[in-house]
Amino acid sequence: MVKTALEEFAFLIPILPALAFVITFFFGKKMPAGGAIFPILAIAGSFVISFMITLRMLGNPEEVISQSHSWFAVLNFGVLIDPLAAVMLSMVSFVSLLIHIYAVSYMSHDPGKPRYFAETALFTAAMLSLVLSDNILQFFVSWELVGLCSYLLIGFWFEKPSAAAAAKKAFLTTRVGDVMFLTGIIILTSDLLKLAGGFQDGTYLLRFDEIFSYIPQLSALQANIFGFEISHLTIITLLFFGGAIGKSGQFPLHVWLPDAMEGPTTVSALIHAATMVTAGVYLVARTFPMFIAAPDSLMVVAYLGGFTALFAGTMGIVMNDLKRVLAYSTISQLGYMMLGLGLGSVIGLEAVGVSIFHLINHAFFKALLFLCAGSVIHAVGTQDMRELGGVGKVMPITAVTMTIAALSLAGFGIPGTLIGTSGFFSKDPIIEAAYIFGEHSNNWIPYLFSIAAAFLTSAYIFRLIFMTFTGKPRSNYHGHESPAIMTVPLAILALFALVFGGLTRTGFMAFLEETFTNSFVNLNIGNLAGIGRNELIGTTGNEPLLILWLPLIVALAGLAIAFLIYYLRVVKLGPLASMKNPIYRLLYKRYYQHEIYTEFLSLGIVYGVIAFLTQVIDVIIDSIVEAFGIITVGVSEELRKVQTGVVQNYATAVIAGVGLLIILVKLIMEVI
Amino acid sequence: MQTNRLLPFLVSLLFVAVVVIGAFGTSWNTVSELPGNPADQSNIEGIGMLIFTQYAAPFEVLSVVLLASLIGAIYMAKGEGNK
Amino acid sequence: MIPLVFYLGLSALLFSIGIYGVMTHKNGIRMIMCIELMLNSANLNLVAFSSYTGTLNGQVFAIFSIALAAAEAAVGFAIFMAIYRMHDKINLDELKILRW
Amino acid sequence: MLPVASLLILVPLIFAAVTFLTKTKGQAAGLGFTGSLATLGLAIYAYLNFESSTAAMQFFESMTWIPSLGVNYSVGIDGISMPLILLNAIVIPLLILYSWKEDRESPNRFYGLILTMEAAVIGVFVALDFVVFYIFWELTLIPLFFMVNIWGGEKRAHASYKFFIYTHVASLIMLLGIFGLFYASWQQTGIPTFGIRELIAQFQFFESGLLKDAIFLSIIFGFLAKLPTFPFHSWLPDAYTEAPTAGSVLFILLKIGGYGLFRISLPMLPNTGNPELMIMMLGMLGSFSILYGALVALRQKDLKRMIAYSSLSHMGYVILGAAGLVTLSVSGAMFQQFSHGLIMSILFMSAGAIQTSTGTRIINDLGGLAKKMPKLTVVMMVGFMASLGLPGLTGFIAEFLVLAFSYARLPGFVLIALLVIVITAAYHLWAMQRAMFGVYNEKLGDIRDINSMQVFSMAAIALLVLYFGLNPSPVLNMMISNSEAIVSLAAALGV
Repeated sequence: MVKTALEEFAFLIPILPALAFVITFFFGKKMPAGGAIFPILAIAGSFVISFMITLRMLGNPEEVISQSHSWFAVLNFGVLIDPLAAVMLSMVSFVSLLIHIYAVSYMSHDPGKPRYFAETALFTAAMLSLVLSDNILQFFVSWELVGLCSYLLIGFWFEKPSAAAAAKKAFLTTRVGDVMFLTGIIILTSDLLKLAGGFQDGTYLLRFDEIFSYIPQLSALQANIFGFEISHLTIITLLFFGGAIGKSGQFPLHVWLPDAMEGPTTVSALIHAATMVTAGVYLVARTFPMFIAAPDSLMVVAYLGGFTALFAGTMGIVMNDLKRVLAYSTISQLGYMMLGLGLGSVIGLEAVGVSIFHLINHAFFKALLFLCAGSVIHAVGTQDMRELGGVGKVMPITAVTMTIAALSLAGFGIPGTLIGTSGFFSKDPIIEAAYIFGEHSNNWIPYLFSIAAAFLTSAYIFRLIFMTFTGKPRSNYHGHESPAIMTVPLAILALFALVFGGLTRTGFMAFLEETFTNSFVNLNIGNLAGIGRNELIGTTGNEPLLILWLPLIVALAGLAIAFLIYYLRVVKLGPLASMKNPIYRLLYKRYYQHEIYTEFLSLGIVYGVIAFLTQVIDVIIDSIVEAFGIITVGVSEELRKVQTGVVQNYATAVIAGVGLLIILVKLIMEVI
Repeated sequence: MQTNRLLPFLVSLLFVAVVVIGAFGTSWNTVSELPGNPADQSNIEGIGMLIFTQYAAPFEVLSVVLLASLIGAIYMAKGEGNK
Repeated sequence: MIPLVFYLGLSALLFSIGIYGVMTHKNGIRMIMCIELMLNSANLNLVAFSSYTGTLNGQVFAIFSIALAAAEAAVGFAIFMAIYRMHDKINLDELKILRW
Repeated sequence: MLPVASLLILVPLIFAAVTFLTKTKGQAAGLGFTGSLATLGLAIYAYLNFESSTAAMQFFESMTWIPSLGVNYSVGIDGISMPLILLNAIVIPLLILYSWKEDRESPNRFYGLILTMEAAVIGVFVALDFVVFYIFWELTLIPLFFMVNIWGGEKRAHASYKFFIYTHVASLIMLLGIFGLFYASWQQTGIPTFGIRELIAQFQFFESGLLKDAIFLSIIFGFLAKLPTFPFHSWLPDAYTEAPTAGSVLFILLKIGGYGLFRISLPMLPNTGNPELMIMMLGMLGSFSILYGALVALRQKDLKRMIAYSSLSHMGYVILGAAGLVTLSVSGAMFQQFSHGLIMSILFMSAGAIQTSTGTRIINDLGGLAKKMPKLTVVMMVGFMASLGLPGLTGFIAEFLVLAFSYARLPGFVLIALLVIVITAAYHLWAMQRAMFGVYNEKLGDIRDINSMQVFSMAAIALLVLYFGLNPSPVLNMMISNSEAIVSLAAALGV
């Protein structure tokens, strides 16, 4: 009985926050705290349903919830809750709930509260709908909606020109990825139609089970691009990954994420750390069977993920803005998740396990980091680390929770035991998998990326901690500890960041590996890997001791360096960290991305050259049309002068005409 | 406007050439002999008969036209100045 | 007997002279004279055809036409007198009040 | 059953005639509103009695008019025309509400012309005889011409003449094509007829491929210029920009070009001498219009002109979808017409409201309007988002259907259109950022938000955009059954 009841409530998970959006948007102004109570209650409801479904599914992972309804034409909308979706749903609704509670206090002085809560409620609804969609189109629809909410919330303080610009940049940059995603969907649709031989009654074209059942045929379709024979499946998956790159801030479409910090900090925590940016990872995990069956796709994912992890870390280490450091950290960690998925070409389905595990843990500790940063900003009023310092004394709870989050992010823990932060249990498997990958294919680049990034992670996050919380204040500020409504969510998240990983590590991954073998889809990942020419080998856990300890060692090294420079201040950076140093300048200027993307590509090439030329063409076309008019008028202007009004001229014309006409008639008669 | 006489001249020449060539190139269906009484060449009587019998109506109309034009001409030529 | 064509040729010549006059002269009186010439060339044709076909109808027409020419000339001269009184000239190409 | 098709023409026409005779603004607006409401009632009645699952002609009426030439007054409604009739019937009452509080000269003519326009456009949609079709087709020119010419902006005279002459010439070329069709069929069958369906059916039996191509091309030229499409669009930016707000919306509701494409050109296309070439031509025009409109819109300084070019860009989807010639792509193209009518109405109403409040439409002279005009900002945001193809709103459904299902036949052109999506987003958001967000431009003085009538009418359209974006089936289903009929014709010929 309980089972059926639960299933019937599954559709409520996204609907409740959507209703809250409507209520808060229209009536929030007249309610206390901007109507925050509706989103909180609604999301709490979603969380309860998701959590109960997850609990039940833990016992029986094969029984997934799947409901589909026709939407339009051959497309459908529906609910699919399998292990992957279940953990994501629980995490999203849980983190969202905490952040909403936190925001009641954080946003209390802002006149735009109703709008804020309405938009975050809409965001939560869209994100939940994304997670539980059972077809790629609904996935895309929700994907775009979360992008819209991200746009609206980054531009929440729209009177600030920088916020409006950042919102636009975020939307457009992710839009580039979205177009790739859409292109992938369109090619997929077209191929599926071809393979299925038209529309079949009773099946929904873009539902995941339908897509997965055509993987072998899709893989067999070959396209010829510039002389290379490429499988359609590879094209489609790479286009999907293009969408993921945009949404999850992977190189080279990561530029929007640091700018997105213009929004309220709670938004950064919710959207740009815990949930929306992980949608790209979720997309790759969701379509993992396609990726693993597509030759070379996972390779691209692994390389790009690993590179992003390192690349973002190098920029994170020189930023002076509290939130920007965290933003680069997010990009870097998302890179880890992508790397983890990419390693699926060797470790198979386990990749989904480790990657999503890291996603969940990251959500906890990164949301916590942002909320702590928000707490500091809320209390102190600045987010420039150079002006902070010594905040730990006035805000002890914030300092402690943030340190826990930092430890979790840097991945501190003792290998081989069950002692460790959450981040340790999810990040280390990824690094270890990269090692196995290197061992297997003799390609050590992903491993080197990941270990170097681990060092940088530790260095930048402890730089942040030391610069913010220790030492003496470097400016005049009046800090105070945040109220309980803010610190309680911090404490809860800190608890999760500390112990969630250790408590669930084995069960979690095993649970997730059931994602593709259940009542909805039943796939043999090994066969699919064979199609993609990927050779799967054993799992993690039996690496050399040094490899197990190396991540911890580099993390400690990072901590030590940060400690020496920013706590003890025994090492003076001096000329190293000045604009005279070209490397520092390169990093500080963020590899001149703004110059390349915004000024050169967008404004220069597209706006300045291409659009300008088109406008010139437009003027030419218009001139041609206008020329018809001008010529007609001009000719008439001349022709009307023939009507001189002088009778003699007419007479001349008449007589000449008669004469010529007679000759003409005569000639014609002759010819005939 | 003495300058512009060439064109009218050419046009007149063209016209006369066309008409004359046309007239000469046509075989006219004429009677071989001029009719009538060789002694009395006059045909006034015949014309008078025609005007007052067959063409009586046009003749009346013509008289009205003449009268009207006469009145009009006198009126216009007289002008308003000298009453 | 003189062939008909000669009458026609003469008439055409007269007509052309009339036309040439209409085309070249700007003076209204001269133009009316030239128009009379053209009318008379037509009369000549009428009479000629009348004689050579043996019917009198053409000659009747010629008489009518002469009468009408008189009326036309009377009206024409009257108009010119009116114009002359208004503008002090009867050079037709300089009268533009009805022109575009 | 009521003779709905005829009443849909007659009712607005009669109300228009009476409205012309009124003296005061209150009477004129009131009568205009009543008339459009009556039309809306009729349209809803027709919709409720409409059978969506068939492509057959419904509410069919026919009367002999000129027997010797085979001209009949015959009208009817099917799945191609029903959504467009609904679109007109819904938006026009809202348009009248929107302009309720505006003061202008000779309101009787203003509202009379709006109703005349409604009658003419619906007349085109229901006509089943080429003579009736052409009469209403040309009748649409008259209200629009006066709309621009009397109440337009600074360059209204130039814009109105340009629009009138350009589209009129195109219509004349179309008329030549119609005559060609008529005579060729008359010669072949010996029976004169101007019936649209009869002539299209006879078209396939014509022997000369050249003749078929000539007829097809001249007829479709009229439609393409009216739609409009690149490169026959140059009347559009001037006319849309110079027209008063109501005029711009009427231009948007003038969906007769696309309608003709589906009703007349597409069924003829498979029988032309070289259908593949025609499809390529249409696909190229479509994707180029999309690309071209977006790129030019990116550089516009005038908000209304930007919207006009974005309209051109959106119309490209109609042609691209039609050229796709698959059931769902053609339905998507039809849906794009419907969706475009709704979305662009919001955008032009917003631009009009901004101009009335601030006195300017130059984007860079605006700034921070969201602070002073929050209501407008919300509705405008919905319009902009729908226009840039955000899922959940109608624009996305149409674009997705067109792109996804045209891909099989025209992959290259679809890829071009896909690239444009980013540019489309760019110019919309950029305009939004500069005009609505940022610091309020104090030079604009103290401005007022839109009035409650305007809020109501714009919000109603925005809700429709949302509703049909979430649940397109009510209108999409009737389009699908008709597109199926069109496409099966093509499929039978192996195109």
